[in-house]
Amino acid sequence: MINSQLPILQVMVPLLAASLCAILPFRRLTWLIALAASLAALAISLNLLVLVLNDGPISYALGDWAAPWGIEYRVDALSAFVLVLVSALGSIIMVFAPTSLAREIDADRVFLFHAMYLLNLAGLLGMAVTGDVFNLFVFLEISSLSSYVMIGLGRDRRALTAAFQYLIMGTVGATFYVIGVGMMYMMTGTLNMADLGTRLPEVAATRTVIAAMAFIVVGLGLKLAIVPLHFWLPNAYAYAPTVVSAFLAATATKVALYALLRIVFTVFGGPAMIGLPVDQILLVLAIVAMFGASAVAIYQTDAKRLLAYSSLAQIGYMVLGISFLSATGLTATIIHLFNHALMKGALFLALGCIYLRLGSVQIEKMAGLGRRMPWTMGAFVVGGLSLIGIPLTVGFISKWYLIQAALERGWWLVAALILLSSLLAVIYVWRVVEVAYFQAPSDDMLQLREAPAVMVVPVWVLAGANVYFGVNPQQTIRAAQSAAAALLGGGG
Amino acid sequence: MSFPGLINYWAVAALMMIGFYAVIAHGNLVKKVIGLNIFQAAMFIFYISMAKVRGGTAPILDDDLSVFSNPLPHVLILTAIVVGVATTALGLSLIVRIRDAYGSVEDEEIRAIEAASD
Amino acid sequence: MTLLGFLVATALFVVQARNLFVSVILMGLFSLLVAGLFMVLDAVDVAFTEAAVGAGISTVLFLGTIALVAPKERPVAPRSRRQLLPFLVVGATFALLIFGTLDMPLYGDPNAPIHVYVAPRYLEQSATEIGIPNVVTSVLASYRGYDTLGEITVIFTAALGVMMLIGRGRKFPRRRRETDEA
Amino acid sequence: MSPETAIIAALAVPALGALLIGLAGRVPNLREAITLTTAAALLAIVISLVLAWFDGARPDVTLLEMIPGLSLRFTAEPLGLLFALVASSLWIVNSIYSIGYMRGNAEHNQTRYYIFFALALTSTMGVALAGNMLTLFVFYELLTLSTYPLVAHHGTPKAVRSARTYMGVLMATSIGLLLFGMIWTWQAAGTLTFTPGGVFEGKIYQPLTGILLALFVFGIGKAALMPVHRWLPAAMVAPTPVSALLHAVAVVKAGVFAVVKVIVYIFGVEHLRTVINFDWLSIVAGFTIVAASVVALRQDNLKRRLAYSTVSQLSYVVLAAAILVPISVAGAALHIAAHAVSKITLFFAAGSIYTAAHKTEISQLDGIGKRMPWTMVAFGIGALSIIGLPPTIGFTSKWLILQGAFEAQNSVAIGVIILSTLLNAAYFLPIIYVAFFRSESGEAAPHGEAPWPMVLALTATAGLTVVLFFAPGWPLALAQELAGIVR
Amino acid sequence: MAMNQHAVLRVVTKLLMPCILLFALYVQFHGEFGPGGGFQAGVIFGVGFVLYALIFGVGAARRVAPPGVLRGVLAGGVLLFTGVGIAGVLRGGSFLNYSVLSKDPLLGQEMGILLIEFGVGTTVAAAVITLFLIFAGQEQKE
Repeated sequence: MINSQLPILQVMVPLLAASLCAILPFRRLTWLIALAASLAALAISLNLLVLVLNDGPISYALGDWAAPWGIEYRVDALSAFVLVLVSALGSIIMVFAPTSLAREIDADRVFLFHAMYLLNLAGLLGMAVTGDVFNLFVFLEISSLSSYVMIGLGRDRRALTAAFQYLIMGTVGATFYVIGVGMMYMMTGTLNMADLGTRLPEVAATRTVIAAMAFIVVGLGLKLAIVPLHFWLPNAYAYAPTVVSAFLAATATKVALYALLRIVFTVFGGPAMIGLPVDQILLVLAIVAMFGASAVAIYQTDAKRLLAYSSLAQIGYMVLGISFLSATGLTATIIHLFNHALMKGALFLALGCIYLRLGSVQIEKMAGLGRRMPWTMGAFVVGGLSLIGIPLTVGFISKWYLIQAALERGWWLVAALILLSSLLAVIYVWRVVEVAYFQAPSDDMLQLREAPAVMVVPVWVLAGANVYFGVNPQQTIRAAQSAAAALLGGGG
Repeated sequence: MSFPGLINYWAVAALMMIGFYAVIAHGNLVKKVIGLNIFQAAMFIFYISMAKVRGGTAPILDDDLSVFSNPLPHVLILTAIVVGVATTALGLSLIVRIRDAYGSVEDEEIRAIEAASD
Repeated sequence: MTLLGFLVATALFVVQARNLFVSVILMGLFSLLVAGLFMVLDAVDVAFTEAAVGAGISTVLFLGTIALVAPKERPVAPRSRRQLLPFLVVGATFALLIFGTLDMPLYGDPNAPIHVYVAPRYLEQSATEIGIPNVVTSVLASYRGYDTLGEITVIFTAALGVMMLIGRGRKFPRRRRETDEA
Repeated sequence: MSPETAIIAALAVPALGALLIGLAGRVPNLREAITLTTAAALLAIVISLVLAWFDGARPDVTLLEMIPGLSLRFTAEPLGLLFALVASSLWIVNSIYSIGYMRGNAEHNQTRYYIFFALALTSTMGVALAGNMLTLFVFYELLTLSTYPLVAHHGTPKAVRSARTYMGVLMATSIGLLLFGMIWTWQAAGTLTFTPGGVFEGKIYQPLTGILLALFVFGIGKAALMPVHRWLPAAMVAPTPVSALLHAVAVVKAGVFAVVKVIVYIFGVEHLRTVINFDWLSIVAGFTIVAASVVALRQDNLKRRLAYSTVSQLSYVVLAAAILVPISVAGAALHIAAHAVSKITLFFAAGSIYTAAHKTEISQLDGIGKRMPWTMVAFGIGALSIIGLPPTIGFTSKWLILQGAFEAQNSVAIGVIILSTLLNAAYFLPIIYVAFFRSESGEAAPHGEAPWPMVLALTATAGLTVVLFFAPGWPLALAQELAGIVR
Repeated sequence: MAMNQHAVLRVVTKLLMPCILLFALYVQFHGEFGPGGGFQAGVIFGVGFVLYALIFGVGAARRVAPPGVLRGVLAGGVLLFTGVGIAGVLRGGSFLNYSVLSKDPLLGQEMGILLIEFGVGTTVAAAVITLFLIFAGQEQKE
């Protein structure tokens, strides 16, 4: 019986835990609750993934109202994959959180922070599991509102403006999304994704549906920070508490991407159906992101901002994968979605350790850190190598598939551009490495110690995952391939 | 033929754009949130207009009536209104904090302060 | 539909008013007008909510905020480049919206897809399935009850968020003075 | 030990060594003992592998599947064994030398140095024993990464800058071109396994082969074909033992090794013979040989002169492979070994001079032969070998290449080899001349030979250079086996 | 807030409060038949409290509803809602299936709706009060 209830538990467990955390003003206790809830969510999602891979998609009718009338939860390979990703990172980061938060957030707010974190988690999981376009909006807002708050908690006052900017952009994006949903609903009378997928083709050629698609793509693009819509991201990531940066970078954009994939492929049946050159637009935007953002990243003096811009570039890779409109391309996107979460998770958490000890993440202040905090910097290097795409790390696998997808389409130039842009990653990663390892530390750094084990271990779990899934990526690839197949196969 | 029946959608579109313009062009943060509210309100109207059935009444069942407006958009918009006000509340509290931190709620002034302190 | 025209006019005033206080009060009026419009459009529940929320809570919140921050808006700097981009973005969005409306079912058309698919079941079956006359409530609370759960979660999130950001006992020093002198 | 285990051990032993070195970092004597033991163990393993191969064993180890259809796969074949043999035997000598050098110069961060040295050897073994292109690429990149800290070792702005060039060029070429070529190959041929005779038979449009080959040849930046040779002189900021083993043996040989490997096992010599527009590779290689020699002629810094000499000599291997006849391919393989032993001798000598006399420029070397006779005699032997004169192994390999060039009637190759031999003589003989026949300039502080481990090491390699001429043994046998495969 | 000195206002408020709260309850439980429901009721209830705060001062209001209690009520609504959902699960249905709450599906539906609407009302009222107290509380600091 419990198996059949898994989809709803996936969201309800963190939600209930969040309510509990709000009531109980105790730091350790709420942390335990949050950790337990995240781990439970992870267990549930793993279970779901296994079920889905073995037996096909799971559908769960909320309130037992059948699909187009009630809200449906639908778990297929792709959503299960995203669920696992989100809850796994959520758990790891939660292990890491207490020490880092102690430094970055007022102690009497921490229990509320745990509640927020869980709400965000619930929102993201809800987005990934739902089969209803409007329900997706509701959960999108849950996760957005909580992330605005969490960003706003950053120590630097710029965190406030960053959060506000994100709030404005995020709300505009969500509203665009709802407008698009309204137009789709208008033409079909239904809000269920699968149902839309079957009913939209009849009205595909109408201008309303074209506009709907445009609004939805732009709206989710804002959340996803596709390049011309990215302005909120660098500041938000740079000034948020590190735990939040890590969590958002690793999960929030990924779920937005998931939503985009879901809508574009499951609901619209692929961009081609509409007859808009969406793929070509995405291609151009992706390439601009890959190069522009990487180039900007090179000139950052703050390591967190550097990573934020790098995220933009990496999002470019994912979008690029979509624009190939092929199974391999989508596989590449999904693989990179997973892999990038691992990389950025590890990198941001490593910065969290550094911030804890150093009180700053300015690159110039990190001179000689390689000797003072060997484990942390070691993990940073592993994450950085993965970002570059060195073999034996996950980044290599992503790149491999991406290039293969480009070559399959015969787009030699694009393939070459992918490689070129990853060279930019070499530059910005190496700036940090050089400073940390080959510059003499300043005197006040001599007392620095390695971060405590509760932080270093999660960092290394992620760094290790970068290597593990880079050496042994079959599971990822298999899951991604079946997810891509499900997307292209329509309803999935 | 079809045009008269679309005019109100166009008015909604115009309304949306007034709000949207305020969001992106005005430098005052409070004004941005106001703009956001107008933008969203217009989106509400869009949904509610599509729910209307000519000659229908409110979707509260009654034996005397047979034509009702579509209840589903109403429900959606109820949710959306609530989400909207939640966003507004958060946005405003951020503004209060920004005012504390910078002494201004004007985009450009904040930028100037930022540039000066770097 | 004069109401709509009136709305547009009010919205323009709201946006143009330099005095934020005026803006906010007009905003309340705007919300009331919207609520009125919803009444006309048979959406009584929504009208009720909009009146309570838009004209009530939002207005109070806005007033609370502008009491704390400057009540006047600085004039928008007449720099042409800054003005051009918003116009372009808004213009493009507007064009897309209008483009999108062209194939829409006509206003009030009872044969529009939304009136013939999914929704009729609510109207026809809710009496026997749920047993309460207000279909909006039955959809809200039962058929799509899950959305409502999400909705109160949103409120919950927002309330907690406001508590975290500006609740009592926050230890953030008032940095305004420093920066003013610096 | 079964040959399969031996392959795994060849990878694992140096990696384990690195770990132990790290743990023993506090106790220098123990640390060095571990280094030496590891090196000896590695050599023993490689020798057992070679013996097994001659006995007919054809080990093939598949570790894990990285991408469906593509695994980390290791095999033993003549070329790889030859490379592994050279690298592992020279590692022992080099370790002895390192101990003298690092202690003699009181270098900092010695533990890091030994760790990454051992890691570099792991990577080298991975390259040598790779069973497919992916595996080769993986270890090729690891080699870049593990040698980077060695190049940047001093941490001075100059060292960091040079290391940046090093990293930049090698990464840019390998990611930008090699990876591209590799994925293209995978796309076209559906396999990256090293197969005698190549994988492309009838699978690719002919003119594209040339482009693809260019991607590989220039993508393998470690082969230092012009214009991607710049990293090599830059890498000379590293401590001399690093230059000696890595930038005369492991890294650059990994480069040319990979080129030969690609030509033989991916494209297939026979297949390339049918490609019409293939001459460019000989021309580029020939140009590199001559141009680098000319540049070498003008360097006053000894290590830089040696570096450009290396650039030039590497292209011999590429040129030899590009001649596309079995005997020249054998020459290419043998030249890898020949150049390794001779160039390491030269670098050892340069390091000795630096340690004993703190001299780095050729113009300072007047009369140094009298103070450091062992060193300079060894230098002379190394130089003879590079020039290609008997009785050194350099003569043997050059002879094979030349023979191949005549067989193929490749006039470009013949001309280049003759011209460059003259140039080689022109840039080495003066050094020997001033060292022995000029009298010392006055102000130099008196000094003697370098520390004994260094002298021991350079004598050993110089001796090896000569011994191999008389008894080429395994290297020649393996090279001939390779020629047999090519045919 | 100087209004707490006005005797008239105080008395009127005291008289008005029950009416407002009663109206809120009416809206709360009448939602099935006419417009209204938990959300609107919550807002009205909250507004009633806001009136109280305006007249008797934010300090007094905060004593009636300290943050800890408010948080409890906020979360309580969500918990009630999810609790009803889970009750459905425990009785063999899906999440939020009210029909299984009682032997008679119709009765079950009504019970379920009543309960969740109450949950909505609770959270909303608490949220309105929270927001007001916090925003008004800011003013006092200035």
